Amino acid sequence: MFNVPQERAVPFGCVTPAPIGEQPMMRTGNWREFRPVIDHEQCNLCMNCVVWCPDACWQLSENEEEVVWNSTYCKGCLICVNECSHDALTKAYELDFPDGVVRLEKPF
Amino acid sequence: MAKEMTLSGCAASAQAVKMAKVDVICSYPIRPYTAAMMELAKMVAEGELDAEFIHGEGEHAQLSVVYGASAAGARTFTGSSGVGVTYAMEVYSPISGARLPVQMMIADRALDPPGDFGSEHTDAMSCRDQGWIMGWAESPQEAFDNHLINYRIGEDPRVMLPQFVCQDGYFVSHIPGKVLIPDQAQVDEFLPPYNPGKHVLDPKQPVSHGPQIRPDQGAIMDLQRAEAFLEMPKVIEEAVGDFNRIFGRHYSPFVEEFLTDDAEIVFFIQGGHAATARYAVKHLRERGVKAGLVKLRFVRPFPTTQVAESLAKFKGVGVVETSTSYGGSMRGGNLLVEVRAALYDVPKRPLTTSFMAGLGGDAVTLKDFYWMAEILTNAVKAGRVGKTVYWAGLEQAVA
Amino acid sequence: MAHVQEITVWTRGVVKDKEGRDVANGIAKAADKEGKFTQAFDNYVDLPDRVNVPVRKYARISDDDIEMKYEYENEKPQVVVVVDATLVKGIDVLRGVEKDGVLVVNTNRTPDEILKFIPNQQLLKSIACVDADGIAGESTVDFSGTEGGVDAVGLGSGIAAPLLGAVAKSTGLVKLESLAAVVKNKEGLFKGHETTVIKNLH
Amino acid sequence: MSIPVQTQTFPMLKKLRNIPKEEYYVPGHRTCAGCGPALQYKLVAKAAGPNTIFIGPTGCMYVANASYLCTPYTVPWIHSQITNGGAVASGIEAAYQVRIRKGKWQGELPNVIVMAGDGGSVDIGLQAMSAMLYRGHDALFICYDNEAYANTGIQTSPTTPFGGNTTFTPPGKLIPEGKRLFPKDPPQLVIGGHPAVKYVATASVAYPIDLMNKVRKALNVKGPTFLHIHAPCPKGWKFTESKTVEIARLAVQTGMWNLYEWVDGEYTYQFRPREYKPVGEYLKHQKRFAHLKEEHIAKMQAFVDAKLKTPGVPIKVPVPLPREQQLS
Repeated sequence: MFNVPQERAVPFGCVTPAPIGEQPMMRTGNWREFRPVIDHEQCNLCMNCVVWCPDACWQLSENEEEVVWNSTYCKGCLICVNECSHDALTKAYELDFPDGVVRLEKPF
Repeated sequence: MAKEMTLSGCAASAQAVKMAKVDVICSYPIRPYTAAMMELAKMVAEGELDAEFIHGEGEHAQLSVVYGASAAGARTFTGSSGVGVTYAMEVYSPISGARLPVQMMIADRALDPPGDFGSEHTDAMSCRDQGWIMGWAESPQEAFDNHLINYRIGEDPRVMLPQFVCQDGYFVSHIPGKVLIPDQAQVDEFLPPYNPGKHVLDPKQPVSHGPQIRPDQGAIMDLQRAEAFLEMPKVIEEAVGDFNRIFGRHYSPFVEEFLTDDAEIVFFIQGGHAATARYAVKHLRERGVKAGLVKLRFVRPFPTTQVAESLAKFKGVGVVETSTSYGGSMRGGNLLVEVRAALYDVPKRPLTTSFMAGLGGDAVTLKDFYWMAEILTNAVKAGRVGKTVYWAGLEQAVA
Repeated sequence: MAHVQEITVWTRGVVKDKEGRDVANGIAKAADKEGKFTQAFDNYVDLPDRVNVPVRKYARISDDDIEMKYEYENEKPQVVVVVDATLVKGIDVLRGVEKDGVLVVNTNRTPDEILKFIPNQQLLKSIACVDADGIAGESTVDFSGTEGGVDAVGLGSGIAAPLLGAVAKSTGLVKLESLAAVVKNKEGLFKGHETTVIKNLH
Repeated sequence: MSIPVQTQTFPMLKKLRNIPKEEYYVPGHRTCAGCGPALQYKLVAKAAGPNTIFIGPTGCMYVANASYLCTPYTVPWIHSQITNGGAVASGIEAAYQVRIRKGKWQGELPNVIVMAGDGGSVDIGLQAMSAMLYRGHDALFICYDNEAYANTGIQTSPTTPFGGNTTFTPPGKLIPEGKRLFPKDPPQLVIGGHPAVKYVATASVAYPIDLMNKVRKALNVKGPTFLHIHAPCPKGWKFTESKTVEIARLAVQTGMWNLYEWVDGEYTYQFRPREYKPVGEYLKHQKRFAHLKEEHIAKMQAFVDAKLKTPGVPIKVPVPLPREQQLS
């Protein structure tokens, strides 16, 4: 009877399925002005970056040998750089990297 | 075996809620609905009803507790009166928007100021646009029945909406009447266990309840509820049909007519004062006045078609308002607004006016109805109504 | 209905929020001085802003009443101002531009370096780069002008001033003198105007 | 027939390397870069695990996390009004008690956690929070404290410190200090009058193992528990977003925030420095205090000094009454 455009649709009762692993409807990698860059040689796996990232963008790798950065969601707050216990992290200007483009149509 | 008990409206409500096997109840005291919770508290204390009985810290909390409990898969019950009903206002729309079929009993009470414990429908009527089902009972029996009927309608997967099950404070809530209590097996046949479906809060199938939307999606949330109300008449007819069959009753789903066969003037009314109106109609007929009565059973969804079909048959309709709408288009209550709107597309409309009666808990007596009938009769004679609202007991009977 | 010039300003929440608002307000106020009908406002759906989140500010200029004044977004901007250059990696800043658009970017890099990140540059008539950070130093963080409040700090005391200078030079939307009448940091405004590097694309 | 309700028991965490890898508050939310409340949310969710239901009263942790029809919670989550987090949690807990008892749901009682801001817990949410704690629901009420109504654009709340510049307490000629009142004390409000509560603790995002263990201890208690978590807000406190943890640490080091546990009447303290830094060390990073004069900072230092004599216990030295302050 009614014609609801797809982009305006709301699920029944505004109840949505929970995300799995990440929330792809809210990619936040495009928030960054600076990104953290890791020197794996310097890293002693103190885990400060892992525990203190509000966006869970640092994770220990599967084999537990290094920490891995999530460029799709990192907002560039640089808490990790500030808290790194071994100076393994440095900040770098985003435009110096051709990668990590999260070009969205809308900001969300 | 069904048994007959003499119960107040409050006690009858409690019996119905017990037989609906509710899981979570949230109470807060305010007169005159309190006794319903007193009864339920006794049942829980005696082990007759296995439910969580939570002492809410206020009406706002009552509605919040049942909101959470219903989202977590429980059948729920709460209730209130007067300013308690309006204190909980914030939570009504979140409940209907989340499509949680909680049930709330309202035993009406006038709103402050000052403190007035008499019955008036303004408390509930102020909340009529919050996406809840709403209707009144005339007697303890009808109150008992309405609780079961409303759970069935509200929990129907085509509906999934909360319900205000209303009764007049004191008149219905406090004065005992005969109530037929059915067998539990009959209730179980009529009312299946609550199935919250896929949107229940459950760690085994996680969902997010109520994330924010953009302004352009707000209309869609509204449309969802509006569509449920469009579907609802069908569900109500089915539920009332099943109820009549299983319990041997004769309810009309939306509007009940009394002595209307050749009636020229009718009272249009909802709630407890319909009981007195019936006697008034009988006595008016004894005096040769062709009077009748049309009782509204649901004000939300408003049965537009049924009201129009029913009222179009008469010459004069007097809407008995038991609530206020200060400054409204009819200068009285809201019911005449609805009635006139329902009649707008009828080719031959009856004359309509309204009577403010029973405000603040004022009794509405036979004399009051005779006075209303005189105004209606005069109006029919004159072919016009003098004004859209008359205040019962406070004005001379001139058309 | 008279043609409405739409100007979209892309900025980052909190850290450059006021600066972005100042750009939109500066354009509108200056155009107002020139007798135009104007409007400037935050993109409501982006609020509340969060640190670093991409947000939009809008300005509209017309020779007559703006009949679209209650529409949420600028659907077809002709001028786009990017207050933080890194936004070009994250957002299609030219969304809605039909043709002959002007892109103004706060950066110390050259137009060609920025264009590397603009895949739909055929929509542009020109791109203008100005080192607003270098000229004005720190961005002002202040909430007094948010949510419809009245700004208590003053318009254009930070990087908005040189950016507005770049807008005047590259677009012709408003005159530099009109901007000078509304912007606090006039030196920054003029320096921005003077040092803006424009590249015409066709 | 009534089925007994089983609850979960969590082991304590010892090292950062041993904390669970699984995230239940996943990347993809619209909180500020460097958001303290988001950081504590991640840690709380990690500590609580999958059998958890979160209640999110309105505030930043509703609006920023659940923007535009998506959320970062992999466990069930429900929005509540800012007013009623405690009441909605009560209903959920009660529903699970009765559904498990009646055999309608199988499993250990889920962790029911209210994640309320300072407004949603000790201001407009106080009534619902107090009632939940009083009635003895098996639920954890967390007040993540960012010391203001941040979502609406930084307005004062009862936990905004004296001297805080918010958009409702702007410093001006007549009121140079901005906020004139000293803050409410949330854990003391809870401890002071809720006999069912056996565990209350304060925590800070700067001490993550301590924070997660306090979450687990609270969840291991059968009955209502309360955590007060310090969560710096880069937007509202106006500091560089990389300093969220540093600021939180400085709060503990200056005595502006005290870490303690209250277990059935007994206090224990954590990370008490042998020597406290002056409060100025904490204030100087935050532009919300940039307008303060020396006399204001001295007033704040006196408040902290008094508090530190008996951390956790309501402060004994009289705080000037609001009206007296206005007269001065």
